[in-house]
Amino acid sequence: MPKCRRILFGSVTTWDIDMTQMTMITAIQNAHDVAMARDENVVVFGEDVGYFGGVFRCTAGLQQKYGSARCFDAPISELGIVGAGVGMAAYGLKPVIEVQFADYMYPAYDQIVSEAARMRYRSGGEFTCPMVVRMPTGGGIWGGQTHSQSPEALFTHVSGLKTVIPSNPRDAKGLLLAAIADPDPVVFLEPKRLYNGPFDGYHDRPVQPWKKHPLGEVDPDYYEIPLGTAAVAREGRDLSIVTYGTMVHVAQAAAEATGIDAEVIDLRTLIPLDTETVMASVQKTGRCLVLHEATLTSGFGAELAAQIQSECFYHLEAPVLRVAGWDTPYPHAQEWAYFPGPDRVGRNMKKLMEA
Amino acid sequence: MPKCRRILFGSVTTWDIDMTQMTMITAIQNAHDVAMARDENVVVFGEDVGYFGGVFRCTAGLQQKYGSARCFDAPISELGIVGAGVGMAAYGLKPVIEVQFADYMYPAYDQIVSEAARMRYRSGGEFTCPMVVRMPTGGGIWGGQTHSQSPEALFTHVSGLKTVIPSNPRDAKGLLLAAIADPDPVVFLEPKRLYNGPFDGYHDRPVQPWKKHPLGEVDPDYYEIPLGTAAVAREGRDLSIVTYGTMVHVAQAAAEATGIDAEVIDLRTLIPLDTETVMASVQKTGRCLVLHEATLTSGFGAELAAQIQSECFYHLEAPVLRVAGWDTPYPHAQEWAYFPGPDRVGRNMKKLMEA
Amino acid sequence: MTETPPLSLKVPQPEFRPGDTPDFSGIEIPAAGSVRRPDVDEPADGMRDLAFTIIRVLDDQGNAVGDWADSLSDDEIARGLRDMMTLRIYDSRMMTAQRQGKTSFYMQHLGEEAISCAFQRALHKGDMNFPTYRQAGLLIASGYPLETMMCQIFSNEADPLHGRQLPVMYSSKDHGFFTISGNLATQYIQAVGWSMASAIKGDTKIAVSWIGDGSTSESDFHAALVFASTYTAPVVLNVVNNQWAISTFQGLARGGSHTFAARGHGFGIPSLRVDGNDYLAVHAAAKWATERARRNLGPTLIEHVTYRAGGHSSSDDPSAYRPKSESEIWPLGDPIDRLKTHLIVKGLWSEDRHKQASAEITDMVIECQKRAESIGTLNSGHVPSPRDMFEDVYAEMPPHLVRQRHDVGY
Amino acid sequence: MTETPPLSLKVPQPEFRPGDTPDFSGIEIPAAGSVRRPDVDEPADGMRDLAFTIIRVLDDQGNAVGDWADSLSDDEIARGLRDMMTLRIYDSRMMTAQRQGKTSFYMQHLGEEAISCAFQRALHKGDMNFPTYRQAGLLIASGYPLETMMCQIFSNEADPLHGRQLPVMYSSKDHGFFTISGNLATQYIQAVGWSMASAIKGDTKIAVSWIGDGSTSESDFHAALVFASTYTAPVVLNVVNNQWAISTFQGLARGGSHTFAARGHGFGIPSLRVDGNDYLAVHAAAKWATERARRNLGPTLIEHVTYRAGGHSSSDDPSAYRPKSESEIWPLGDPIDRLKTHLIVKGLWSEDRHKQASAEITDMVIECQKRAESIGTLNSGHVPSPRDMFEDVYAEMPPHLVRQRHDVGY
Ligand SMILES: Cc1ncc(C[n+]2csc(CCOP(=O)(O)OP(=O)(O)O)c2C)c(N)n1
Ligand SMILES: Cc1ncc(C[n+]2csc(CCOP(=O)(O)OP(=O)(O)O)c2C)c(N)n1
Ligand SMILES: [Mg+2]
Ligand SMILES: [Mg+2]
Repeated sequence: MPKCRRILFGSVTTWDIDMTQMTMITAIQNAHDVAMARDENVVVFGEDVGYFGGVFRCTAGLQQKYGSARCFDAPISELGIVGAGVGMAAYGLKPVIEVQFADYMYPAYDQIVSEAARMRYRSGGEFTCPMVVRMPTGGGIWGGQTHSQSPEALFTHVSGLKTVIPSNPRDAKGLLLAAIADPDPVVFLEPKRLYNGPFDGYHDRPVQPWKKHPLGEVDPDYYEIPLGTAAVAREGRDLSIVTYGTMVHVAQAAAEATGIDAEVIDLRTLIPLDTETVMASVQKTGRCLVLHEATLTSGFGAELAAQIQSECFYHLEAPVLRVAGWDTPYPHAQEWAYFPGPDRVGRNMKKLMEA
Repeated sequence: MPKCRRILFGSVTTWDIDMTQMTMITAIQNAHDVAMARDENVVVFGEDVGYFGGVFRCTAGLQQKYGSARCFDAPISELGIVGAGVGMAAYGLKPVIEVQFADYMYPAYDQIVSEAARMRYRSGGEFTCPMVVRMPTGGGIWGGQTHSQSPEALFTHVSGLKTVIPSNPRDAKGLLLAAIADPDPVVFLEPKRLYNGPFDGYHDRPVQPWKKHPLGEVDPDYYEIPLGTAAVAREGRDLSIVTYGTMVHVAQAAAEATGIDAEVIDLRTLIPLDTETVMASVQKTGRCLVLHEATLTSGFGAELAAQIQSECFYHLEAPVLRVAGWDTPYPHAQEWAYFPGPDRVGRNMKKLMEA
Repeated sequence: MTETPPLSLKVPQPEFRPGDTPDFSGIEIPAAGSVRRPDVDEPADGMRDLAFTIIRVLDDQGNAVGDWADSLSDDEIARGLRDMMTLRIYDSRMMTAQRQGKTSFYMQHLGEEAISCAFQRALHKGDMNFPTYRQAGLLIASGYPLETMMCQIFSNEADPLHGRQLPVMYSSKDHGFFTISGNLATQYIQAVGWSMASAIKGDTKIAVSWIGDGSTSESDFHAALVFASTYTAPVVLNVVNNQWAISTFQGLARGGSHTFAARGHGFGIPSLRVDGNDYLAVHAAAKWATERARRNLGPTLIEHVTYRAGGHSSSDDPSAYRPKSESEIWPLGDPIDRLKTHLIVKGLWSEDRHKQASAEITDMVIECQKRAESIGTLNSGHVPSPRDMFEDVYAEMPPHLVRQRHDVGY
Repeated sequence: MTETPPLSLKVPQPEFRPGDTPDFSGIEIPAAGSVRRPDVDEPADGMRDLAFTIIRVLDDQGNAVGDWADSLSDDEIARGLRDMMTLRIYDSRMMTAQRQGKTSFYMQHLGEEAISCAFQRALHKGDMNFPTYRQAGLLIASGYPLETMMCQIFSNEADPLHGRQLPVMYSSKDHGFFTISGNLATQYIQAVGWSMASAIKGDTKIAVSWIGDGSTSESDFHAALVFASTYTAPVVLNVVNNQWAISTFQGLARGGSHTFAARGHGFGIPSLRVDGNDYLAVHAAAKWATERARRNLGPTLIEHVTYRAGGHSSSDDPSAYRPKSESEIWPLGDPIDRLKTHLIVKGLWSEDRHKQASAEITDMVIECQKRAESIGTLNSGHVPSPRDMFEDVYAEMPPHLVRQRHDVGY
């Protein structure tokens, strides 16, 4: 097992610990396991998550280990799953819920927006909703329009919610544990294209596994990465790419391909947003490309661009440029024309450097 | 009856016609009436809209005139109402549906997003969804968090939808008729605080009625205002206020109060957006304030700011400034501290002029 | 292919509209005491009939009769009468306060007082109600201070919800009263989840959920029945059928089923239909259903048959959509009158004592109101500070809200 | 307050898991021909029993017996067999094509062929199905070209959906097949709305809706039952109970009700339960229910009892959650075998003719596949242009999409 420093509550402590190589799936599964072992109020449920361990295997083995009262299958009702979760959270449990695909969260949207997000506020703090709603997000898996969506902006517009999107196994575990520990509802979006390996957007090249990737080395014990802290995935001086999820890898690939020395900011948490890290980078480079896979219009990139032009107005040498999924449903056969891959990103980086 | 030129399909023709004074409610009711009279495929339903004519009276008298097969009450299921509407639209009818408050659209969100908006695309144009979903929006009526929301950004992020918000009776009728004629699903948000009169945000001053307001003069016959065309509500040279709905009136009041010569753009349609009118104004004034009542973060103002900074970068003398509802639920007793009234808008206009 | 005649849309309509003379003689009302009381562990299949009748204890003379009688002592019954009287007087004061502009909005219980007042008396400390806006009797019967309720109505500085919520959207964890949502029906499935949590923890608390006839059409109702049925959840699922949902009559939500209780049969859930204007019947049914839940026998659905005698809310005028006299001729009578008669028949009460009690309660309510109003009303300006508007969005205020609050001057 | 014991959560589990030896002898299967056939205008109350039995026509010897027999001529039955054989062969070719990488995804019907193939034969031109992904038999039985279906599977340039949809999400207005949604259950209420539209217009078309056992838990199922019941909509509401929803067994969705057909009883909707592996029984039930709809008598709910013999989709391996032998010992047999035996018993068919037909159909399917593949497959690159990705978002392309398309180079 490789050795690495322990990341604890965001601060890096000095002692060495054993690291285990994990995929994003095993890291998430492990986060559940660790959380359930230390807190008996953590319960896990959703469609196919019990006996079978989830269609992506993120909850594999938990029912066998913790029993069917703490990890169980649910009827196919996203409304019911989240609604029951709200009630359980109000009781004092910590439900960690899986919505099978983010595309299927809409039936639960009312319970998330009108209930989970509003409970603390409307009850004057008397009732709360410490719940995590996990959902695989994003495309790149030939899933067509109902297995590829990135609905994060529909959560970031909702006061009372926190929204998290990890880009690698180590972050996925630490952020998920922080989300479970959080006293408020957290929407936890898992880029499904990253489940088994980093993905730089070159879909026609051989698939890379997490094995041997440094961020696939994960501390098997409990640790949190605090919500609201971005990471600098790549340091650079020419321009800043502000992004999250799968696109963190695409942005890095585009930087290599173009030779443009981009600084890549991995937001990790969209709400609360680490504006300091973002603004420091853009003020340093003077140019900013905002990148996400979700549909462009009213995507979270709009919020980022609005904030960045406001905070960095006097530093910007060109307008903030957004690169995103088109304003169409996610198509099946034209997936790679839809997906903002390294070529499209690279083209726009050049455009931005020339602006 | 006052006389006025007829607005027909956006172009202003020269003959004089009789105008009738209407409130936004009677203008909307009249639009339904005119549409039902000329097209027997138009059907109207929703909670309390049949016999009673709607809790805001926007469908009063329609059941009596057109029978209960064309205007009827529906069970309290927003999902059912919109879902049945999707089926009817696919059949060839033109459902015009009322969701009693925009705050109650969430149960129908899946049918709107995953179904109405996607039907044409996913069926290769074989099935379509020419449907209008009307909903009263916005606050200022002491309605608290579940009668005051402005969820427009949740629609503008959805490809396949059009989103419309009128600010006066004349537009309300013309836009609603255009929405009904449109071959695709349209979300039609009606600022409920404007139903009975224009509202400049001074809640402690006497209520103004539409009576005698020039935009309360409405052509009683059929006319459309094309979707995707903004209006210049007030011409000005100092700065541009890009806004819609209730805030159009607040922006004008703030211009009068501050003496800052603001140009006020009333978007009327958010998707498709009349970028030409917006950019022309900002390029002229060099300063832009984006204003809406909805929660700031990821609101439609983010999209506007992102586009404006991109298109007008070299014209802007200061960053685009957003003024909006706070990132909290809409409170009851603190309504006027939440509502972006003329004082807050004025304060920010001054800030923008000084930037 | 045989030719078929054209189809036509059937839209259910109430029998009577303004201008009509209503006549409820067609409604079948079983005699008090005529419906059997099954054992709580009887399988659902065997008691299907209980969803198509009306369980009644109080007969027309005021006697308590039949299997469902005798769930309460004389003292408890007297206290029940007092609870209902308090709720009615409280309602009428608050309606007036709303008309006087002291608050923005109010919703009353006129005619439905028995249901929430009686049900609460079958609950234990720790149980949780998931109410709608028309069950304030749960609070009153559990001893929640009237003055605090009024502070919520007035959105004043003593409002425990800090003025954030619309009037009547109370919340009290201590009194087993879950925070009311302005969105209909959402609480129904939450109650099921709450009760599942109790079962997961091996606790003994149960949940009680509430919904109106009209709101049973919402999706959350279905989710609740699915989850309650699948996990045998320790929850009581109440449907308050007060005949109206704003302007639409119950037939629009009920459709082709004869009753709302019948909805339970699709899920194998034992379902009772009870006279909601009969305090004793409601209490007996509540006791039966809560016992089922406590013994881990699973959910029960109860339809409470009543009539919404007042407007939907302070914004509503029901004379626009139903005959005024409907509430007067409603065949199940008035819950307060009926329980009063019962106590008189039993020799425990008299018209004079009733008048006196009414006056005393009125004084007490006025006293509370004075104190609440002295703290503030919505139109007096003594409302919570805008500073408070930014609290409780999250446990800890994130930077962007700190900035926004700063912008307001705090 | 009496002390009650701790509660505990009951989570339903299937009887058999991998490693167990399944045994279905506990399932009660009524004899073919034993269930009566009510008149179509009989009130729902009188036929409650039909939701708790199984309507069967074909007995173990292959005879068609009882009230529900004889809804089809000999020729029609032979055609039915051919439809089912075609679907099965088509499925197996497409599963293989998926494994060969010619497309991304596939879902088969193994064991469930009778349901969609038989139902379609009770429909008229103009009627509309609102299917799920497991009713391709509706298309086959209505004569939709196999080659076009394959073009959809391959997302090639002749795919009528322009490569936009996931494989198997067909759409054909002409063939009464509504565009399939990847979101479960949404179509269920749409079918009700579509049928209401027909009634509003005074037309004669009816709608037929489809849902899986697991998906009945979704909200749209409830909305559909509410609206169908309230407006007496001319729709048939089918539930295909194939025992599994990916890895969860039907008991998890069904909960305490004995059957899915029982769900209709909460709404006063006549509900049938039918042997879904019996082509003749499905057809007879479909005929009965569609006649009810055509005569404006309102909705019917039909539960089709069957077994999903294959994996959920090409991504699924069912041996992870159920015993492999379950499908073999499934007591309702194989629909193709059963109808074949019936035709043989009638002297209209033989093992040899069956083999020959099978070979002919295979040839025909291969012929279609060759033509479809010659146009293109997902991995061949002959897929619709990215240009097409921007079409049909709206009837007319708005300026922002024109700009975006331009960015892609068009
Ligand atoms: C989701 C949602 N839709 C609509 C409304 C508006 N609304 C408030 S009360 C009401 C009627 C409810 O009727 P019912 O369930 O019978 O309860 P009752 O008022 O009779 O007690 C409606 C339609 C709402 N609050 N929430
Ligand atoms: C709203 C939604 N939630 C979840 C899914 C994922 N999903 C696809 S099929 C399926 C199982 C459906 O089972 P059932 O309804 O029994 O149909 P069957 O596959 O057996 O035909 C699930 C959970 C989905 N497509 N849509
Ligand atoms: Mg009611
Ligand atoms: Mg199934």
